[in-house]
Amino acid sequence: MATLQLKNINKIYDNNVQAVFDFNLEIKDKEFIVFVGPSGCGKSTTLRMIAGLEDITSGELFINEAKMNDVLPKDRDIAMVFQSYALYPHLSVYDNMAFGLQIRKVPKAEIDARVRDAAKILEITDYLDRKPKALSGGQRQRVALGRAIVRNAEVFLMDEPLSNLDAKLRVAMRSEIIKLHERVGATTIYVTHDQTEAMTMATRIVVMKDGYIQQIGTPKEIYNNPANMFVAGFVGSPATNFLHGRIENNSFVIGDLHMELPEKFDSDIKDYEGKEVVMGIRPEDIYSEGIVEGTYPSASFTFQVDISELLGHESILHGTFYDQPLIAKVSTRLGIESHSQTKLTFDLGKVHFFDVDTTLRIDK
Amino acid sequence: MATLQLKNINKIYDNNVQAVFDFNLEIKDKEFIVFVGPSGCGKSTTLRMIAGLEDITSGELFINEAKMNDVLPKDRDIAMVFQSYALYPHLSVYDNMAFGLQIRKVPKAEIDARVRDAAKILEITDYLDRKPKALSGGQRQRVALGRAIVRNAEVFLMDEPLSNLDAKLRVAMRSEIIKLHERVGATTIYVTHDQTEAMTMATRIVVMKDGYIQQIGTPKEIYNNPANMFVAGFVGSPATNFLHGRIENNSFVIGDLHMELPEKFDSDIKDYEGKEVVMGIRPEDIYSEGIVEGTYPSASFTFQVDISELLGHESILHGTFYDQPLIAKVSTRLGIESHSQTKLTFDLGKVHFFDVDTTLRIDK
Amino acid sequence: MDKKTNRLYRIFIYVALFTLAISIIVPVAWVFLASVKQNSEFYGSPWTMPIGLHFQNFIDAIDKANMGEYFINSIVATGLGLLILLVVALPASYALARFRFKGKKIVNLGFMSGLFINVNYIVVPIFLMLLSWDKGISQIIGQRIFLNNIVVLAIIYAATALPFTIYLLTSYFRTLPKAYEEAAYMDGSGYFRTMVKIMIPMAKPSIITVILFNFLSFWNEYIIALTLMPGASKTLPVGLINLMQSQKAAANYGPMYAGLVIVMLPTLILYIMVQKKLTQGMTLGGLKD
Amino acid sequence: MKNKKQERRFIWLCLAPAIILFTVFMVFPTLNVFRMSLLKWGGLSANQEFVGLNNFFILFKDMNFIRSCQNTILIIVLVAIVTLIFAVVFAAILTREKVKGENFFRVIFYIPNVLSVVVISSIFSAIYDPSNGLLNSIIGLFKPENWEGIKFLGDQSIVIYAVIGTMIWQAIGYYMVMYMASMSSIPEHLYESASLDGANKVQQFFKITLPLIWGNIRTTLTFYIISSINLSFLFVKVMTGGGPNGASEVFLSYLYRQAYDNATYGYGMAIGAIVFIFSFVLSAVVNKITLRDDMEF
Amino acid sequence: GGSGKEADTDEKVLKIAGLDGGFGTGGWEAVAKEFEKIEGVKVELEFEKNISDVLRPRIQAGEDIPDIIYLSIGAQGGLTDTMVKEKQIQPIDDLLDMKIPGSDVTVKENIIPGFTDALNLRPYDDGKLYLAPLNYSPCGLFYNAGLFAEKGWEVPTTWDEMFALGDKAKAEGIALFTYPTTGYFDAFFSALLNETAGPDAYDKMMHYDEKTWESEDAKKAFEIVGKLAEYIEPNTVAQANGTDFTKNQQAILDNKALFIPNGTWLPGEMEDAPRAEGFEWGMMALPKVTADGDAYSTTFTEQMYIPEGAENVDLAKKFMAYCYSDEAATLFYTKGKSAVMPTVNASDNIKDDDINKIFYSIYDNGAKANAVGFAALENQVEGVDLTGAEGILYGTVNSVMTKDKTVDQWYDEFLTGLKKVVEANK
Ligand SMILES: Nc1ncnc2c1ncn2[C@@H]1O[C@H](COP(=O)(O)OP(=O)(O)OP(=O)(O)O)[C@@H](O)[C@H]1O
Ligand SMILES: Nc1ncnc2c1ncn2[C@@H]1O[C@H](COP(=O)(O)OP(=O)(O)OP(=O)(O)O)[C@@H](O)[C@H]1O
Ligand SMILES: [Mg+2]
Ligand SMILES: [Mg+2]
Repeated sequence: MATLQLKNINKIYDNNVQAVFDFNLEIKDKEFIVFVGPSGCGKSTTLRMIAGLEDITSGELFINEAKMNDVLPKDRDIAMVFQSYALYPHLSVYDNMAFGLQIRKVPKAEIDARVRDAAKILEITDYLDRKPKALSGGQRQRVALGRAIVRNAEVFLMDEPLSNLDAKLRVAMRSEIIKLHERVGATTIYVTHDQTEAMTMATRIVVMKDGYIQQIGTPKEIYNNPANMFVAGFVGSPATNFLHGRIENNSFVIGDLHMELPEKFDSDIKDYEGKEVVMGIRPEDIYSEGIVEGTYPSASFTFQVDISELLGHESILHGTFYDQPLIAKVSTRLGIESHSQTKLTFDLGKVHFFDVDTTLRIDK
Repeated sequence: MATLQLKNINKIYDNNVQAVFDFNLEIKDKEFIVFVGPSGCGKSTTLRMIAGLEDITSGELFINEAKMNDVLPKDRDIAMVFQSYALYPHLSVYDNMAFGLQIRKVPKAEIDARVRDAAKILEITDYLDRKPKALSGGQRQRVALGRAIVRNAEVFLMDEPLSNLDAKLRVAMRSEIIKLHERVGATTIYVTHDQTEAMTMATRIVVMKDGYIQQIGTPKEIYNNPANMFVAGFVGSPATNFLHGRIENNSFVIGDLHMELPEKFDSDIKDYEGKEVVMGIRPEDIYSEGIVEGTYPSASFTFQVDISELLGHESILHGTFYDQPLIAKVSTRLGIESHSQTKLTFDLGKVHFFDVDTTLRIDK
Repeated sequence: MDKKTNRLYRIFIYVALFTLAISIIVPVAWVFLASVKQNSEFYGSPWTMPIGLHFQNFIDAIDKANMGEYFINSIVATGLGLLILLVVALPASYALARFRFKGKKIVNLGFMSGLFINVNYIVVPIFLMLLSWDKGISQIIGQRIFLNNIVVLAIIYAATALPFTIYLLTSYFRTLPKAYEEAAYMDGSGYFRTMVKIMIPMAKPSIITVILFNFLSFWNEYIIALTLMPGASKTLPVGLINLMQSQKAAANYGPMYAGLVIVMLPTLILYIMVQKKLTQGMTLGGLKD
Repeated sequence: MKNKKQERRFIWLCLAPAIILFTVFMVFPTLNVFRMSLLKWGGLSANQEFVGLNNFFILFKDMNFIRSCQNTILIIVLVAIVTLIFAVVFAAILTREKVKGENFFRVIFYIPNVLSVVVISSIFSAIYDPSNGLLNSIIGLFKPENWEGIKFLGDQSIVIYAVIGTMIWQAIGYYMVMYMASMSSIPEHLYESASLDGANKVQQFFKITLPLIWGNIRTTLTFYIISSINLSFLFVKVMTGGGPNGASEVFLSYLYRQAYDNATYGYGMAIGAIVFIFSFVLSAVVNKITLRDDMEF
Repeated sequence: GGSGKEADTDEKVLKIAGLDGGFGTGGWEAVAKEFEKIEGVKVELEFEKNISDVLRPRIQAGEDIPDIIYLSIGAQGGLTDTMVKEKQIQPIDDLLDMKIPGSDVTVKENIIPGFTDALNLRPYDDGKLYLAPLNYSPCGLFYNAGLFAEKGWEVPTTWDEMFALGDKAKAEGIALFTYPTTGYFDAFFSALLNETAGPDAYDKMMHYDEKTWESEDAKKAFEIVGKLAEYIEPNTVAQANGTDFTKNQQAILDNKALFIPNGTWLPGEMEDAPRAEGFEWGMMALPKVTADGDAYSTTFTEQMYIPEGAENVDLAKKFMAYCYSDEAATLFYTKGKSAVMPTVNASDNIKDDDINKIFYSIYDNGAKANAVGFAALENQVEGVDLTGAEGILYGTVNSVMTKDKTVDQWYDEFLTGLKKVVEANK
C-alpha cells in the first residue's frame, strides 16, 4: 500500500554524533525490509526518521512519492513497535492497544474485535486489564507489538519486536507477522538481531554498519554473495572464517596447502595473481564427512580441534589452521571431541575472495 | 564464592497473581545456572526475589547457608543486570558503571581501571561520557551489563543481558561472560531466551513454565532427556515434533506405519501396550539422506513437503504426517523444494515417548 | 490541507501566548513606569507616561526602608530557611512517598492537615511559645536567644513551609519508577545513599519548584518576621512598610513602587536563572518499558 | 525482602526532623488556636471565659459569616477552575511546543507571581478604575458615547469577580511552573508513540499529558483551596477592604474583622478553626473525587 | 502584668510606642528630647506605620509593654479599640491635676475646656479619664472655595439649600457629594445626629439607648444620608477602599464633586495632587437641619494612653502632662505636620497665612463642636459589628449609596444590631 524512498539521508544528533550517513533506499509496495547491523549502527535512528520522530538532518524522505520530511508523525499513517516499548503506563493493556484505534474513531465493536484478536495471537488475553507495570518483560514487548498490529497502517516499523521472547513464542510470532504482512500487505521495515528472522522474513535485507549501508539484497544474495568482508562476517553464525593466503596459478595458497580453485573464479582472480587475498568460508561449508572430499581433494587437511562445542545436533569445532583461527560446524553424530584431530575439507564451491585493502568481494 | 538455596519459594503479587510456585533449587558455589522458560513464566520474579527486590511470599532463601529473606538487597553482595536496564538517567555511562564501586569505597584509580576495562570489553569506550538517553538500545544494554561486571560480587544475576545485541556481539559477550565467570568464579544465575546461550553457558539449566519448575539438569540432560513434553518441546528449535500413536508389540504405530523400536525402550513401554502415547522427535533427527535408513528401515516414509524454508545451510521442511504436523530439518544441499515429495527416516534411537495424560517422559 | 490545520493551531498558540503576555506586560510595565514617576503624577489618570525618569525614588526607597541592613537579613532568613527546609523536607517526603510503614497514614494526615493551618493566626501562639522559652533560657544562661534571632526565624519559616513542601515533593517522588532504586540497592547502595545520590537528583524539577516557591514566600513574608523579630533588626518586607501610605498622610507613591520593584527583583532573577532547569526531564532513557 | 528494622530506622530518621519541627511550630500553636476558639475573649486581657462551642453556634447563624463563606467558596471554585485550565494549557504549550521566545514567555508569565499584593492591587486599581481604567477604556471602545464605566469595585454583584480576576491573573504563572515541572518528567517516547498512533496535539494533551500529571493536578487542587483562602484575604484587604458593605468579605478578612476590629478574638479563632476544618474536609473530598490509580512512569 | 526585666539599669527609660501616621514623628522626637532634658530620663520612641501589628502580640504576652501608646481609637488594626473594650488601659484621672513639668500650670488649666469630657476618653461610665486627647482637628465638609466663587454659588447652610445646590450642580455635571471611605462617616454622622436629635439625645444614643435611636429625630439623620445617594459622585463607592480613596478626594480637586467629609489633614494629604484652576480649600460645618437649628462640626482628636502592664506609670503621666505644655504644643505643630494640641494656646501656633487658620476658626464662625465615640461595652457581641468603620452603622452607607439597600433597611438593620448589643450588655 505504500512505497518509500530515502534519498541521501543523513542524521546528526544534537551532540554532533552522526548516526546515519548518506542513506539511500527505495522500498516497493508490500516489501518486507529487514535492517540488520551491529548495535549502534543506526537502525533505530533510520526507523525513527521514517516515522518522523527524529528530524532528518539532510536528505529526503518520500512515502508514496510525497515528500514527508516535514509531515507530522501522526499524518504518516505508520505503526511502529518501539525498541523500548513506550507503553502508556496509565492505560491498561487493552487501552494501550485500543488507543490508536480510538484516536482514529474506529467503531467500538471493531476496536474490541481487533484488540481481542491481536491479544489472542500474542497470547496476552489474560492480561488485558493489567497495567504495563504488572507485566513481565516479554509480555510488555508483546503489548508493544500488539499496539502496532491492531492498526491497519500503510507502513509498519518494527524495532526488534521479538527480542525478549522465548524461541518458541518467537517462532510463532514470526509466522504471525508474516501472515499479517501477507494479509494486510503493508510495507514493513523490521529491525532484528536474529538472523533466522532476517533470513526467513525479509524480501530484502539492508545491512548497516557505523551508519553506512553495506549491502542491500535478498536474503539469498546477502548470504551467498556478501558484498564485502563485513557482510560475510556479520551474516551467519558462527561467523564466516577469513583466511589470508595468496593466489598462485588459479590456486589459493596457505602455508603448504595449494587449493585448486574451481573454474568460475578464473577470470576474477586473474588480477590478484601472486597477491595476498582473503578467503571467506562459512563454518558450515567445512565438512568432516566425505561429502565434498571427492570434488575438492586439494582442499582437505587435518585439523587440530582445540574445543568442540556441543550444540545439540551440531558441534562447533574451534582450532587454528596455519596459525589462523578457524571454526567449523559439523554433525554431532561424528562425535569429534576437544583436543582431537580430524580430517576436514573446504567446500571450494562456496568460498569467496576478498580484497585485503578494500575488503570488497573479488569474485562475481 | 557463594552457594544458594531456594526452599519452597512462592511469590504472589499484590494483585493476587501467583508468579512462582514452590520453587526449590540448590545452587553450588561457582555454578552457572540458566533459567529458561516461556515469557511470563516467573524467571525475572525469581531473580528479583533472590536479589531482595521482591518480598518472598513464602519459603526460604539461603545464601552461603545464611537465611536471606530479611536481608537488605545491598547487604547480599549481588550484582544484577536488569531486564529493563534501569540505568541511572542522570549519570553518565561512566558514572553508571562506577556507582557501585564508589559506594564500596574502591580507590579511584581502581574504579577507573575497572570501568575502562569493562567498557573496552563491551565496546562502549566511546560512550563513557554520554547519558543513557543518547545511546542506542544495544548500547544501553551493554551499559547495564557493564554496571554488573565491574563489581566483584558473590552472586551475579543476569536477566536477558544480551537480548538486544547482534549475533556477533552476542557471541563475543557470551564468551566474555564465560571468561569472567571462570576468572571470578561468582555464582551466576542467567536468564535467556537464546537456546545457544543456555546450552553453551550453563552448568545447569532450570526450565520453568507458569511459575513451576519443569526440569533441572545439565544442558545435555535437558536436551537429550527432557522430563516431559513441555521441556522437549521448549528446548531446541524448531521444536520437537510430537506424534500421537499407539504402542503395539514394541512398535510405535501411526496409521499404517509400524516402527520397530530399539530394544532400550522395551521395559519402559511395556505398560503402554495397546495404549496411545506421544512420540517426540526433533526435526534434526529426521533424515532425508540414507544415513539411518539402514538402521531403522521401518521408520522410513514418504513425506509431502508443503513448505521448504531455506535457512542458509539447512532447510526446514513443513508438512503433515498422517494428519499430524511434522517438521524436519535437512541439509540445504539436497535441494528439496516446497510442494515436492521426499523420503525421510526417523532416527528411532533419538526419540522419546510421553504419557498422553501426564505428559511425562515414559522412557528412562 | 493538514498543513492548514497545523498552521491554524500554531496561530492559535501564538495568539494565546501573546494575549496573556500582553495582559501581563502592560500592567507590569505600568509598575516599572510608576517607580520612576514623581508623586504628583499619581493622581489623575494612571495611564499617563512619566514626565521624566525620577530615579530619586529608588534612592529614597533604599534609604527609607533601610534596605541595606534589611536586605542582608532577608537573604539570611530566606537562604537559611530554604536550606533547613530542603534538608528536613526531602528525606521526609522521600520516606513518605516510597515506603510503606506503620503510622504512615497518620503522618501523612498530619502533614496534610498542616497545609490548612494559616500562619496568620498561629503566629501569635508561636510568639508566646518562643517568649516562654526565652524566659526559661534566660534564667539558665542569662540571655534570650529565641526572639529577635534570624536563625530561629529561618527555622520557623522552614517549619511553616514543611506541609506544602512535603506534599509537593511526595507527590512527585511517587511518580519516579522503582527500578532506579532497585538498581541502586543492587549496586550496594543503602537507603540513605540511594535517596541522596539517585532519587533526589531525579526529583530536580520539583525541587526547583519548591525552592522557587518557598524563596518567594520567605522573601515576601511579613507577619512572622514582624512578630518574631520585634527588635530593630528587620527583614525587607517589614521594612518596606515604611514606604507604604499611612493614614491621613500624603502618600509617597514613587518610592513605594520603587521599593516594591527592588524587592521583587531577586525573586525574578532567581526564576530566570533556574527556569530552564525546571523542564529538564531527569528520568529519560534509563528504562525499557 | 527488606530488613524491616533497618528500613524502619531509616524511615523514622528521615521523618523525625520534619515531625519535630512541624509539631513544635505548627501543631502546638494550632491546638492553641483551637483552645482559644472555645473562649469568649477580646484577645488582650486575662479576662477569658470558657464558653464551649458557643462561638460556633453563633457562627452558623451569623449571616455575615455565611456571606464570607459563599464568597470564599465562589473564589475557590472559580479561581481553581480558570487558573487550572489556563495554567495547564500554557504549561503544555511551553513544555511541549517549540515556540519562538519560549524563555521570554516563561519569564513573563511568572512575573505576576513575584509581585507583591500591594503592587497587584494598585495595578488592578488602575485597570478597574471606573473612569479611566484600562478595562473600561477597552469596553468603552465598543460602547456608545455616553457609556458609563463599570464600577468593578463598587458594584456589589461584580466586586467579587473583580477580586477573582485579579487572583487568577496572579496565580497562572505559579501553577504553570508547577505543571511545567511535572510535565517535563513525562517520557518523550510516550508522545512519540501517541503521535504515531495518530494522536494530534490536542489528543496527546488529553490522553497523555493530562493523565500523567493527574497526580500533580490533584496536589495543586489542594493548593488552590488553601491559597484561595489565604490570598483572597490579602487581596480583599488591600483592594476592597471587604466592601462595599461586606460584599467581598472572605473567610480570613472576616476573621480579622471579628478578632481585631470587633474585639471578639475567641470568635475570630472559632472562624479560624472552621476555616481549617472546612478547607481540610473540602480538599479531602476533592482528593477522593479525583482519585485515579497512582502513576509512575 | 509585666515582669521586672531590665531592673538593673539605673537610668529610667520611658517607652513610647505610637503610630507613624499623618502627623509624622518629628513632633514626638522633639518633645521627647525636651522631656529628656527636663527630667533627666531616657525616652525610647517606637513609631511604626503598622504599630498595631507590632504591639498586639506583646500586649497579649504581657511582655515589653510600652509606657505610653499613641494610637487612636478607630485606627487600622483596632488595637486601641480592643484595649478599651478589654479594659487594658490605666486610668489617668490624676493627670489633669498634675503640674505641667517646667511650669506652674496644671494640665487641666492648659487644656481647652470640654476636651477631656468626650465619651471616648471616659468610656466606662465610672467618671474616670482613661485616654488623653491630642492632635485635635475639626471635621466638616471640604470644598473648592474657588469653584464657588467662580460659579457664584453660596455655601449652603441648611440641608435644603444643600440639596438645591446639588440639583444646580448636577446640571453642570458636578456631583454634590462624595466621601473617601465609610470610615469618615463616624465624624459626619455623629455631627448629623447632634443636629437632628440634639446633644442630650446624642449622648443617650452613644450610650446605646434603644428608645432614642428609635425616635424620628434619629431616623432623620439616616434619611438625610439616604437622600445624599441621589447626589453622590458615581464612582465614589467603587473607590471607597484603602487603595482608591484618594481618588474620591481627588474628585473635589477636579471639580467632579462639591463636598467631601474630612478632617484638617486633607490638604496636607493631597498636597502633591494636581488641581483645578483657581482651586482653593474651603471647609464648612454640616448644614443645619432647619434654618434655626445648630450646625455641628465634629472635633476629631487622637488619643494616647498608658496600657496595663506599663512599668513607669508615673513617669508616663509626667510625660503626658508635658505634652500639654505650650512648648510641646509648639513643637508638635512645627516639628510634626501641623498637629494641633487641644491646649488653650495651641492655635496661636497657627500663623495667619496658614491654611489651617480657616479650618480651626470654624467654631468661631458659629458651628458647635461635638465629639465622636460610643461608650465602651461590657460585652462585645460576636458577629455584630455595630459601630466599626465597616460595621452596620457606617459600612452600610455604601449599600445605601449604590441603592442596594434602602434607608429603611439600613435603619432596621441597625436597630436589630443594636438590640443584640443591648441584650448582651444587660
Ligand atoms: N508487578 C507485578 N504485579 C503483578 N504481576 C506481575 C508483576 N510482575 C510480573 N507479574 C506477572 O508475573 C508473571 C511472571 O513474571 P516474570 O516477570 O517473572 O516473567 P519472566 O519469566 O521474567 O518473563 P519474560 O521472559 O517475559 O521477562 C507474569 O505473568 C507477569 O504478568
Ligand atoms: N539521542 C541521541 N543522541 C545522540 N546520539 C544518539 C542518540 N540516539 C542514538 N545515538 C547514537 O547514534 C548511533 C545509532 O543509534 P541507533 O539507536 O540508531 O542504533 P541501533 O542501530 O538501533 O542500535 P541497537 O541495535 O543497539 O539498538 C549510536 O551510536 C548511538 O550512540
Ligand atoms: Mg536500536
Ligand atoms: Mg523477565
